[in-house]
Amino acid sequence: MKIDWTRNETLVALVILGFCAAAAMSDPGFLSLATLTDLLRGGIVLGIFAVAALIVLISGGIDVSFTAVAAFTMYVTAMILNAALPWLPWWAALAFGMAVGAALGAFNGVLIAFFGLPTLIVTLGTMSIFRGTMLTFIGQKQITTLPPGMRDFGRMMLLRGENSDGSFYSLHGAFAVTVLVVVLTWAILHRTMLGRQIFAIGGSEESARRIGINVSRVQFFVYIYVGALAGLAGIIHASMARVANPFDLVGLELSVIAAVVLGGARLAGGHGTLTGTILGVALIVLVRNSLIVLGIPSTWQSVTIGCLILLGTGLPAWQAKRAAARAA
Amino acid sequence: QDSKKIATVVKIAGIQWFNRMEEGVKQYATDTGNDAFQVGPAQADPQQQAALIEDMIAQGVNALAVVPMSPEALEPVLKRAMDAGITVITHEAASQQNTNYDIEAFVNEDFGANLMEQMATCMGGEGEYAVFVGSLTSQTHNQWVDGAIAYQKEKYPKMTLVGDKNETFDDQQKAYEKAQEVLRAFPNVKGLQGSASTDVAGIGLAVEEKGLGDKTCVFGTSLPSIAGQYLDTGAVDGIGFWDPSVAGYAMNKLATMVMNGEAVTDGMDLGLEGYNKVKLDGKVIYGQAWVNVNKANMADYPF
Amino acid sequence: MNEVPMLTRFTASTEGRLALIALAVFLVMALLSPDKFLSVQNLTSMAFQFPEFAILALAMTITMLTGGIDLSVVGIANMTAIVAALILTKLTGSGDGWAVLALALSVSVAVGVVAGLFNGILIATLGLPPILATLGSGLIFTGIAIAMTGGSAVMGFPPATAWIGNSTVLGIPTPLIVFALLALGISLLLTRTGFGIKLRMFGANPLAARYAAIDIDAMLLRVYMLSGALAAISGMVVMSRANSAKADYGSSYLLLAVLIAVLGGVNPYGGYGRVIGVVLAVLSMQFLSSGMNMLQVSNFARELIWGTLLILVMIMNTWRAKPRKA
Amino acid sequence: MPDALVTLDGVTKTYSGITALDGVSLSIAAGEAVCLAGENGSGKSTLIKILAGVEQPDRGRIAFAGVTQGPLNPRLSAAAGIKVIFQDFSLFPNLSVAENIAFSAEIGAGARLYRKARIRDLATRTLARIGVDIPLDVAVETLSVAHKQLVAICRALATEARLIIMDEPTTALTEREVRVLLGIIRRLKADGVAVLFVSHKLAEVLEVCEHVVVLRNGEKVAEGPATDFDAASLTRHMTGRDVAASPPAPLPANAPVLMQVENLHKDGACTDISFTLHAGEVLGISGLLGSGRTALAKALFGLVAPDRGSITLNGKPVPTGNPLAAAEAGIGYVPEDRLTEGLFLTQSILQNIAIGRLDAHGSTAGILDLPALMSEARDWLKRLSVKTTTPDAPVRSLSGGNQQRVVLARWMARSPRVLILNGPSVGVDVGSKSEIHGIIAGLAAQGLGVIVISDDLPEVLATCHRVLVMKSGRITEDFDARAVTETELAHRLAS
Ligand SMILES: Nc1ncnc2c1ncn2[C@@H]1O[C@H](COP(=O)(O)OP(=O)(O)OP(=O)(O)O)[C@@H](O)[C@H]1O
Ligand SMILES: Nc1ncnc2c1ncn2[C@@H]1O[C@H](COP(=O)(O)OP(=O)(O)OP(=O)(O)O)[C@@H](O)[C@H]1O
Ligand SMILES: [Mg+2]
Ligand SMILES: [Mg+2]
Repeated sequence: MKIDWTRNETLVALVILGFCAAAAMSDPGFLSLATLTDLLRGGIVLGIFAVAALIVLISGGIDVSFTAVAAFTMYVTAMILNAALPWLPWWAALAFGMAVGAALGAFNGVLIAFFGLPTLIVTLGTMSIFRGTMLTFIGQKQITTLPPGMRDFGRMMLLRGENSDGSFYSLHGAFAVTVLVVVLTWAILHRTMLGRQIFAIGGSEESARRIGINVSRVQFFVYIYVGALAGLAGIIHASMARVANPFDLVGLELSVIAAVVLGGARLAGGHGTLTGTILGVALIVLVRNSLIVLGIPSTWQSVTIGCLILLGTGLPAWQAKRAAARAA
Repeated sequence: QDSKKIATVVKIAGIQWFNRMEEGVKQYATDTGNDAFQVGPAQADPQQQAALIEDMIAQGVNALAVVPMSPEALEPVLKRAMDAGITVITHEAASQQNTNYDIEAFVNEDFGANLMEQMATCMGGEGEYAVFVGSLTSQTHNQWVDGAIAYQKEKYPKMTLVGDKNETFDDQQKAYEKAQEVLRAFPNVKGLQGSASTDVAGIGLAVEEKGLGDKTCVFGTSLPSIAGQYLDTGAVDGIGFWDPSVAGYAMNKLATMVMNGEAVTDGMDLGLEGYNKVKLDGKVIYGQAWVNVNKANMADYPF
Repeated sequence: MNEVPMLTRFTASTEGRLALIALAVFLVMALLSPDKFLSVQNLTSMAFQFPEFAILALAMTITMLTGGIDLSVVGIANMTAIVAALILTKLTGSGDGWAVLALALSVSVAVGVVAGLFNGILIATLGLPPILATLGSGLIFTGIAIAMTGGSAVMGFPPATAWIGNSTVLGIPTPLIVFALLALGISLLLTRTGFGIKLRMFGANPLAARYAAIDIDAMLLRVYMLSGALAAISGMVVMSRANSAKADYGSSYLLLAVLIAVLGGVNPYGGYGRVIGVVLAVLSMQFLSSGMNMLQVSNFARELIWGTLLILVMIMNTWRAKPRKA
Repeated sequence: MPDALVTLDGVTKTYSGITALDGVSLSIAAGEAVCLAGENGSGKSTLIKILAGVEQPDRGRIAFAGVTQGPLNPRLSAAAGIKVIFQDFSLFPNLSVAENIAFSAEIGAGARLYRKARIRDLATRTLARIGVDIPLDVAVETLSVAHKQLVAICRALATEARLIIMDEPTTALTEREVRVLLGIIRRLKADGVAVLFVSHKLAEVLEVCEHVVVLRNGEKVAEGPATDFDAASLTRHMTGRDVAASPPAPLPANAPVLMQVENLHKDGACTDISFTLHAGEVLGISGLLGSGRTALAKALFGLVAPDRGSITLNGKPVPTGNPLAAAEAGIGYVPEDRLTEGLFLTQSILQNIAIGRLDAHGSTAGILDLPALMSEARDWLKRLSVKTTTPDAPVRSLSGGNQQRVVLARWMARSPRVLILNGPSVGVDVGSKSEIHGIIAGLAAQGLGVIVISDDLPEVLATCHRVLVMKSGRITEDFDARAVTETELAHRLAS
């Protein structure tokens, strides 16, 4: 296979490799199964969020409310299940969360698809609305006793093993959910006309309308799907953290979007790949979880993350600019 | 005497810690008939807290009981409050200038040393340990940790601190990730000390998942409602805290005393647990109000 | 007979409707607690409160007009404030320190400009998407602020420092005057200078701007430098009002600045936006926020109301204009 | 007419005060090719958008096969067999050529799954039908305007259609491709498909259409069999006057050299280009699709950095690869794709013109004299007869031809010394076209050097003193325009 040096994916992969090399050099123990499982676990929730953000970006929109949807969903779900449906098994709890998330997504969808409001503004507003509603009317206290379904899910492992020093490494069951989400989304985007229509409206909404694509319906689907994914991520987050804290998650949205754009999706819409998204998430997770190994003092950690974001986006951007100058 | 309007302004609204404080404030209002209430900004930002205090001044409260997010940032606005004749009491801000009295549950360095003492005992007086702070900009967190480190250097020379102060941004998930990494980067680490109330919960989860509950000693500031499940399983060995509701009550009580012109003296009794014989040092009042909680006695503290 | 068309014309513009909203919020708050809300005390207090984030909203506005965004403003504000604070504490001699203050102010604005230049280079020269460039650089600036101080606050300024944030001139709060001058200046810049027109045109169609031989790179550099300078000024106001500087001050202002700009009718994709709209949005926010604090409404409810307001305004805007969305 | 395929009856459409269509009635029978003629802004595109269901008429009745329709939308129209090639193509820049071609077909067929093989197959067949070769997997945004237009045509041809509407489908095409398209239209007619054809190239209109409808200011002013019209009468109906084409005034023999281009080279685009341009000269550059004309123009204007070579203007070297320096030196460039490269669509008409004058315009302490600037821009609107009621409206609301004039006005307002026009009359009606040609002649008379890039041969002959022909990035011929006839020129281009 020929390597395309101008693609974001390639450059981000390079940055990842370089980073791993540096980490391995500074601590040979870095290259271990335990590191891998820790990193994979770190990518579970972020990965689902990123897939959600990717779809919206492809459709030509931007969504900053998905973290609020996730927080709302996990909190309300934990509360309802505790109060009324404690017997629900884990998979039903996940489904319940997806339904709540989808309902919130539908709210975004109505405003965007049927009122025709700009996506950034709508989601900026609904972010405040979802969070404000939850904290004003539903509750602020974190829930440490999760419903049994979520508790079971929180302890579910795909893989478990013992390190040489007697400690355990394990891969959380939720990782399978993330993989499933990626595969399902790939199938939607690349194997259904619905997916192609998402790309089409991202490319040109007016053209899409003119050839008879029901733009509102496609957008509506996008925001419901994204809501469902966000809800799912929320439940997974709470289950894995064993606590539903209504103050969690919100604030993460820009980093997630950064990861997706890092992976080559364009803010203007119509472009983006799942491979790139996964690489972008991988880079962010890797950086966030390897600064101690690299021995970077706490005071310089945010500078390091900032530099890596700039490097990760700067290289492809600069490449693209040079390529454009060459072709023009 | 007529009822006074006392606003308790906390760092941030809604979190467990200050919800508990609000119980004390409300209790005080019921006990005394004063109009005592609690407010707090929606975001953890010193500027939001300052704005909130401005609004309280404009509204004409008689006294302010403030738990500053960042004491320095509030100096000007608290000065304005005092200039307007409002009584100001602060908490967790021993360095505050513009205040009538600052009331501390304890000396921060001592509290940190107390946690260290427990951790050192648990570790057998030797081995590697790591420390966590909610943020590098938090004065109290840094004082606890610095007090702990100083105590260790003096009393337990065989223990070594590994890594830097780990910053968790008051986020349990971040604390979890940092703990995971610390456990990987320093496989021999035995002690972990947290500062933010969510720190030990995150650390506890990481420790539990790695099956290291018996091999590590995790201590830190937290509340039973946050760290309880990890105390149960032994992933967290002990927590220390002071009861925010008592602190809230104490601030309001002190405010009323100042307004009524009652004398505040060294060794006086505020009639509250932990504040029975307070130490007065300039404008700062110190109690001995810390509580150490472990699996055995956690049921006594249902908050 | 005559008022109706006047009113319709007024409400036909985004800014007109915003003015009505600001007025409505003011009236409602005044009615709900007339003695407190309308007190001189409260009105002055509000005028002290909003300039610091309103200036950030101005910075956000000019970058949004080009279709960009500046997520590093709070980072710049704190970094420059710490630089100024270090100057103020280290160089302070005898006297009340006016000379040192002037030095600190100029250095900090210069640092803000350099930070903005850094953003501009990333965006214009290297071609990074603004949202990522400034997200990254914002982390770097905040990080530098932490590294310079180890995270603790810098304080102990000469008395003159209080002038920017805590004093009044002819009874008008100084921060308000600073903001008013800046708003006026930016408004002139945007509507009456070639720079302002180019910047908006670039926001509308960057490719056409290139074909129209607009000096895009120089323009973007200047936009982000200006944004950096504004952030630095906001940092000075915060520093003065807090009488200290620290790496985490004003962390909630970033989202607030974005929200205000958007509520003020600025198109985040570039090409449209007016300073008057932003000013009206700032006022609505402040009235709402102070009013609700008087009524002791939970601060989370305020968030809910902001969100609702934003969406209602948008629905009104599109509903009236109604040409298919751009 | 018993069962016309499509009937419009008294259709009226206004846009915020502008009456774009005023009680237009029209019917199209199966297998018939109807031409819609009219000046810029006469309402042609509006009529098409209404038929396509993109816009709703204010009044009037639309019937398909005698059945009156309710409110239309793009899906209903498409289902009724109406396929449109829009003036702005309406393609998806991010999707592949194959997908663009097959998309409407798949949507129409109600497909749920994305079947790549089927889509490629359909695209291959359709491209083969018009005899062009475009790689199936490249994104449309990387294509030249001409290729985009071909893709748009293919998209309309890809499905079973009963009426194909073509809104200026040949603007970016070369003679050869136009031939092929006209051939296809003939075949479509033979298959019973109706065609509604809009073009400003009257010759091709009269060649394929049997019925002509002329619009002026949104009203139908003439209608009849094509045989009743010739180019002159059609022009008269459209404009209400006679338009005469006159060749350019001869260039004075002693005209000084204005611009000298030497060995300008860009790998893969243009090869060692050298030529001179005299003051007052109009130089035509013609060539087939992809011959490198646009690349050359961009290199001259600094949008492309050449690998080597030099440009001198009035004896002074012009830095290459920098549009600012080029504009500063007095070179202007009117790009070929006005929608993406030329206009700030959401901004006002006046600002679109004024943007060219910002730096030149006087200012006190950086503050512009806005009223003066705007009245200058207003002047240009008048001088180029841009048809608009409110100059403060967004330029988007103008018709295609009027938009082109706005771009022209912007550059003319800068009083350049060399003006490069890439397709100066693309999508411009005969009346305005001759006016634009008049403007070009006027510019030359003032001593400007004008470079006209065009493959509209009558245009080249009507405006240029000298013609360069490009082939695969090289200048292959250089001759006096007055020495050749149109057929000769066509021959030289093609050979
Ligand atoms: N969206 C719109 N908003 C306002 N006015 C419009 C809009 N679209 C078209 N118009 C106006 O309607 C009239 C008819 O425009 P139309 O595009 O149909 O002209 P046309 O005959 O296709 O011209 P051309 O040959 O230049 O393409 C013009 O005056 C134009 O300015
Ligand atoms: N900067 C460049 N580098 C390499 N190849 C280029 C460059 N610019 C254009 N080309 C190639 O050079 C050839 C000429 O392209 P150009 O667009 O100039 O043709 P054209 O004759 O202007 O066509 P059109 O009729 O579409 O305007 C094309 O094959 C194109 O792909
Ligand atoms: Mg048209
Ligand atoms: Mg070309």
